[in-house]
Amino acid sequence: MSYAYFPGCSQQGMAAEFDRSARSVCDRLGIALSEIPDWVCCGATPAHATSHLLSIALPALTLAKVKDADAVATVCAACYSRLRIASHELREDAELRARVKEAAGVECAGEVPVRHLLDILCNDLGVAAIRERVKRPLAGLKVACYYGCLLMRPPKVVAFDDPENPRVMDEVLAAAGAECVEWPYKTECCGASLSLARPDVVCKLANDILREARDAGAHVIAVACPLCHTNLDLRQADVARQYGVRYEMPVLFFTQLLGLALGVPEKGLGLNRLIVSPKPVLEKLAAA
Amino acid sequence: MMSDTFEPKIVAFVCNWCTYTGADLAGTSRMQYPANVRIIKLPCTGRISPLFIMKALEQGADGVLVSGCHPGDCHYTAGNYHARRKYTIFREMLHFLGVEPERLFFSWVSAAEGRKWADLVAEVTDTVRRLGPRRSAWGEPVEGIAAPRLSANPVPFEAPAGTFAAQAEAMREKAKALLAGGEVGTVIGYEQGTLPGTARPAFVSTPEEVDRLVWNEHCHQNLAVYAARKPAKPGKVALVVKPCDERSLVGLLQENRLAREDVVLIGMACHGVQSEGALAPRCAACQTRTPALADPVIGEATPPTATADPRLEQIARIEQMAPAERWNFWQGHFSRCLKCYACRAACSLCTCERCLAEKAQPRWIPAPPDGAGNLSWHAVRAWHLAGRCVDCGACSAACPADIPLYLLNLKLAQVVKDAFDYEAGRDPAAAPPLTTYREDDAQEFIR
Amino acid sequence: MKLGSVAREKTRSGFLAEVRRRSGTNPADCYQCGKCTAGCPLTFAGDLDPARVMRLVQLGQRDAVLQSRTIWLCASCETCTTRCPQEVDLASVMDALRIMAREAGLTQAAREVAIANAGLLGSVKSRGRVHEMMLVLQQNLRTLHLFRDAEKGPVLMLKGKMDPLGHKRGARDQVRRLFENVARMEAAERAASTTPRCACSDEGGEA
Amino acid sequence: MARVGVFICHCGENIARTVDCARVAEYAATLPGVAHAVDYRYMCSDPGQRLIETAIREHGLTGVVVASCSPHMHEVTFRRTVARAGLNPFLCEMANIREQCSWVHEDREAATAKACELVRLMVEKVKWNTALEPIHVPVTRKALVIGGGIAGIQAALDIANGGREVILVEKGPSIGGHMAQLSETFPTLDCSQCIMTPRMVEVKNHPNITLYTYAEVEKVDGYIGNFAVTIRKKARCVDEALCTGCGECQSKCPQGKLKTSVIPNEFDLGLSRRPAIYVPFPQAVPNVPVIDKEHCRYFQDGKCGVCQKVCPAKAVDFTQTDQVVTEQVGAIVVATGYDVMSSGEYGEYGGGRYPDVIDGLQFERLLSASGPTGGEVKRPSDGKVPETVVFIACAGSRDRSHGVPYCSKICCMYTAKHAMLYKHKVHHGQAYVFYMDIRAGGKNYDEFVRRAIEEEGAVYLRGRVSRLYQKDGQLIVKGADTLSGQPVEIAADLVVLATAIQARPGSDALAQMLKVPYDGYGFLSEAHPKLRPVETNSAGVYLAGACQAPKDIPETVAQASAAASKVLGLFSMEQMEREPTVSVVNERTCIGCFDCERVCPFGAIEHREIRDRRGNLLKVVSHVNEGVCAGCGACATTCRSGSIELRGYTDEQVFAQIAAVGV
Repeated sequence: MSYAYFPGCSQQGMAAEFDRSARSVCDRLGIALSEIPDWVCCGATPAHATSHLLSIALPALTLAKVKDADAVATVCAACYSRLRIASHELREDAELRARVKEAAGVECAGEVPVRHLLDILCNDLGVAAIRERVKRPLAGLKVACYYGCLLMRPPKVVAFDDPENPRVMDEVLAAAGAECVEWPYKTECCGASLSLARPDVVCKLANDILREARDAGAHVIAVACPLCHTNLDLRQADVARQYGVRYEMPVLFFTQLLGLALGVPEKGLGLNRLIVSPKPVLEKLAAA
Repeated sequence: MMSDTFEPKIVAFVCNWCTYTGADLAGTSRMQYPANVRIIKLPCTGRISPLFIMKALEQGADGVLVSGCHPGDCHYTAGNYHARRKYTIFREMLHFLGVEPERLFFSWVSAAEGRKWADLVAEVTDTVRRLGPRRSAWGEPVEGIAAPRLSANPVPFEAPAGTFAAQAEAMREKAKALLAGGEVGTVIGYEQGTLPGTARPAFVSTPEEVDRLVWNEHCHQNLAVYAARKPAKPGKVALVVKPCDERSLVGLLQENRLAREDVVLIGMACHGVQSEGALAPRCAACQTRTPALADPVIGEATPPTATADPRLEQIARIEQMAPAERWNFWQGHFSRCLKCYACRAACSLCTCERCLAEKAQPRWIPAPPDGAGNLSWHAVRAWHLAGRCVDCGACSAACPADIPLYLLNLKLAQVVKDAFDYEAGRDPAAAPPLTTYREDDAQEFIR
Repeated sequence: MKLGSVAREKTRSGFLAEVRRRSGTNPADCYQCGKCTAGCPLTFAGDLDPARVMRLVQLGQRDAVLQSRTIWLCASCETCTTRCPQEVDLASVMDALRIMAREAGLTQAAREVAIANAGLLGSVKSRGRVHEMMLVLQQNLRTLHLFRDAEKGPVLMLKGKMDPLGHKRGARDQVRRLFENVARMEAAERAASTTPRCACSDEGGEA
Repeated sequence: MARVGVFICHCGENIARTVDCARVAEYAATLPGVAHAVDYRYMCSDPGQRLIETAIREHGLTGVVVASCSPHMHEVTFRRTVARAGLNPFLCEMANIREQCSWVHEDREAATAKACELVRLMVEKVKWNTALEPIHVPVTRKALVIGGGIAGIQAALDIANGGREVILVEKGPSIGGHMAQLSETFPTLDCSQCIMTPRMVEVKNHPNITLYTYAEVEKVDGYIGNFAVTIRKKARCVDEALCTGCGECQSKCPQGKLKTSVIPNEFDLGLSRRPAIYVPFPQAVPNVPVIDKEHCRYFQDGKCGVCQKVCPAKAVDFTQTDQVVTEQVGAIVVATGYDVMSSGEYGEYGGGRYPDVIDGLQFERLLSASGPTGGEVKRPSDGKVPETVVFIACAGSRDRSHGVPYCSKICCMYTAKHAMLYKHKVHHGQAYVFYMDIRAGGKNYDEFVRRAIEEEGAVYLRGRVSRLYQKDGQLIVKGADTLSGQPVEIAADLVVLATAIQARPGSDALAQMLKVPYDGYGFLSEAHPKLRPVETNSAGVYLAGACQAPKDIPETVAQASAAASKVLGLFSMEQMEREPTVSVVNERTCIGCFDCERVCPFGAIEHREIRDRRGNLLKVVSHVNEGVCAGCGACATTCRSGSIELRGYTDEQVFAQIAAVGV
């Protein structure tokens, strides 16, 4: 399988460690990613809240650049959702295809499937293959896998797992030796698209998620979306201010955790870039 | 009715349970409507054969109305669903033949819809009155309108070098083996025709005779026509088939004309066949080049090309004609018909022992080979192949009068595909489209 | 909103039809079970709960809906769409309402969201990709929250998360043309749909 | 040569006002083949009818056309009239010159001209009419009832009490159905088993009822009055004749030890365990155990055999095999009932992962005195008495996205009952009910729901629940109350889902066997939704209870009695008479493509083999079973070779009418 890789804007800035760790992990696992040349932003929520045509035409511009790949691979849940929805609508709707052609100046029939890295890990590679390559199992580490909203919703178009109780990330990290806790907020929304405009609102949602993860006994939260990550990691200070609770809960990209288990050097994972440092937890684990 | 205005005669076929009762209700409610409609009552729309519509037109009706129970309300559960499918196709066929579609009306009128019935009759009468009398009798051309002609653009045919000879050799070997094996008594294939550049069906029953068999671009006949006939020699029949001929077999299997194990199929991977020096038009856009049912498949097929089917262009041109032109186009062709029934004899799916054309009591099709008789015959022939014709072209090839029968067949195949998403001769397990229905079949034409 | 009055029928059905056309889902399918309200993570923050938004759409209360804060606070998490027993795509309805509100100039209820959306798209338009740091600065300037999240700046810089020069650009010319084309096409489509034709005519039967 | 008589009725002024009846009669007399034409003031009056009778005799008429009102009004009358004069009734036709002529036209000229034509159409038709004789079908006066729930029991008892024999077939080891599982019934709160058990015993003891439990209908051949039914009696491995029902075997079965048994008790819907040899519940009829071979040690590894050793009556017989019996019956009542959708269907309600999320039927068992908790409400996970219970209505119903789009009809009522009974058992407990609408149409039904709210303190919240999850031994329920426009969160100890009522799995296969249409959900279809609610389009097959649609007990019982009365009506004659207007196949020209069979909605087309004198098969052709054909004519239209005719509406008759329009 060959994958055309779409990193997404955040993975060049705030969440560069997501991109870095994803590449390292894929490298270790023998998944060949080739970055789509000159890709453009997926438009995220602002695009579809502003113009339906724009929200399809932007991803179409990128998708049209994909040549000779079996699938488009994404890491960010939001990019995944936008690209996948665009490709789905382009496939279904000939009239939309024509309008997109007029707007974007490119033809795109949405033929190359858009996939999320978790889907690829679980369904193309398989957890058994991951388990074989684990060098430093994450034994004793309790992880709350947080999928967020866009990875599985709307299920008719994007889901590659049970939308109410997804298991893919749990299975991948279990293969890495971690203990994934059962907790109820796997797919609750963190409000990330409002992060810029309404930090107050977002803080409440982040607090709920952090609380539930802590109550379920998790040492860390694993995420698959840079927006979720910013919200849960960076906003812990605001949560402490607004709700008086200090969680000190490290929030890691699932690729970082998987990378640790596969023996990727820390530099290749960007652990130092996290606001709430995972060091204490990881050290305690290593000592145990 | 003694006034000077044209008073049309309109025949209404209605079901007993809904529309007839609805018309009674219009009466008990004393709703007034024009006196031009003559109701013929039948138990159910399922009993209202589309051929009744044709019969009414043949007998001079100016307009025809068919009405029954709303979907879901049929007294017999599903009669109206089956009828709806039949009307969908038949209406398109009459339209294609040049009958003005404005003269045909289809509706659902329930027993409670007296008002709808009264309004419907008023509207139908008014519409037909405005159209005026039919411009010609059934099977007669409209005066003063030319009969347009169509030209075809032949697609050149290039036979791939060497492939035919190798295939022919393998086919003969297989035929010999089958005959030697004893189970097969007759192999039906092709042999060199009387004229150069032709081939004709050959029946061989000994391994020695097999050397007569040929395989080349002239083997256009559909040998499936012999599949359902009782062989003269004991033992099974083995047929040399192209992938398109196989579709006939699928039809025959669906209609219980034979069982798959009754016949051995020697499948020939196809490169297209020739007709009048060019690629046969039906081969131009053919996508099925490799037999699917056959026991052995001999050779490798030439991959399908992206050529458009030239006949679709012809159909489009007919559809662009005005109704009277279309009518005259067909009358022009049908006027040459000799009623020789070669089209029927060549058709692999015309398997009735007694054709409706020969039914004397009552007479469905006027016997003489004149305008009315010819038109009715060709309409019935096409109608009976709707949803069944596999586009083998045998009828047109057999016609001594060069009537382009394939156009009518192909048009109806298109209608069936568009309306019911069904292609004849593809799936032996599929229910033929006129023997089944979906509750949500389209019904825009029914008011 | 005038309580106790359903919008005049033509206005009501016209609005309903427009929302239906733009969202690709039929608001009339909503039977007010409230499952969206129950599951919406942002019900607490909005002025109308999602089921109420749907109800007002059904009643043709155009102004009340387009001026509500809720449509801007929707995070597009699709929980409602996923669980709706009537298969109403509420998230698309919210998108359609935001677009309609923006066109009507009714974004006062949640100015900061509209600004954030415009900011991100502006960044995409000029660079082909988002520049996060610029986005934060712009947002604070435009909403006059000059020092919001200011304390995070140094931390982020330290962690290498905010790099003023870091972001690459992608296919700028193509993207700029795309934005222009979309604007032109949508203006033309709007003009075509507001000519004398009754707004409800594309749906038929409602008027 | 035809000799047709035409009789024009004035209907007082009703026809004569706009139609010149005398002129119509004059015109009719000129038509070829008309031997006599006359008009009269009231043709349906005694003197009018006598006029027809006399004319038939005097003129030797071979056909009669009465031009008057609609045939729906008086066709029967005039057919009887001609029959009295010795003419076959099917040689009489009516021209409708009142409802479809005089009443809808004002112009006397136009109306008279049309009346003339309508008469002409019918004269031409009647010339082609032939004498038809009613079809007589013998009736086997014995009924089969499929399903031993309350519907089947009621139907069987009613038929048996009407003096006819009944075979009652039940799939499970005991009759009783879902009603035997219920605690108390709405709206009267009478104990379900108390009213059910006497009926079950009556079935067992009734001389006219043959009861086959642990048996299934395998095949149905034939048609109304003459069905041949094949029934498989599965091997119980316990001899019904010898067993005394002492219960020794169950109590000694090593698989049934209270602590160790792993076999879920179906009757308690998995809330308790049972032995491998068992009677499903104490009041079971018959009170004879059955061996569950999948879990029996003897059948699994050949060891054990304890039950056989302890049985004092020597009734346990491991060698017993299935028995197949064939029964002849004249009518069939289908009463196969319903199932509830599993509470695990909803991912957002835990997808079956939470033991304390149960369905309504399971809650019935928790409430029942004979249930796994002895009637104390204790939750499955830890046996704790729940202090907060959330009931969720419409869990799967009215949900086209995740469940079924229809309303399950009974949930509103049983949920109110559940809330009430819970309160009766746990006085300090609180019940919350999430609902969308309350559908409580029925005698004393709404009062019942109001009582639950007003007197029993159940809190009704109008809204659906979005999701629920487990936390700290409780279930966090996130719902909404749309009346106040806000989300609601409740920490509950137990959640009861009123899951959708569904057709029994396999009901579609049974329907196909019986040739009864069914809907997209597997519910069997009645012949007419209003006027023929217990009949089906398959003559002789009747419906009772929830196999047709979700129903409560009173409705089910009413329909069962209605089905029984239909059966008894059919059985009141030794022979059944059917209209002779059915299809007939010309076997000479039929080629056996069986397209007719595909379009026949009644399964009336049979295959008939045509053989020569030596017995060689020549061909297989269609044959119409006159007992089954309803006379719609779809087959005749579909037959390409014109080999099928519908009597009374033959091609000749239609052609004659079409030709008569064109004149």
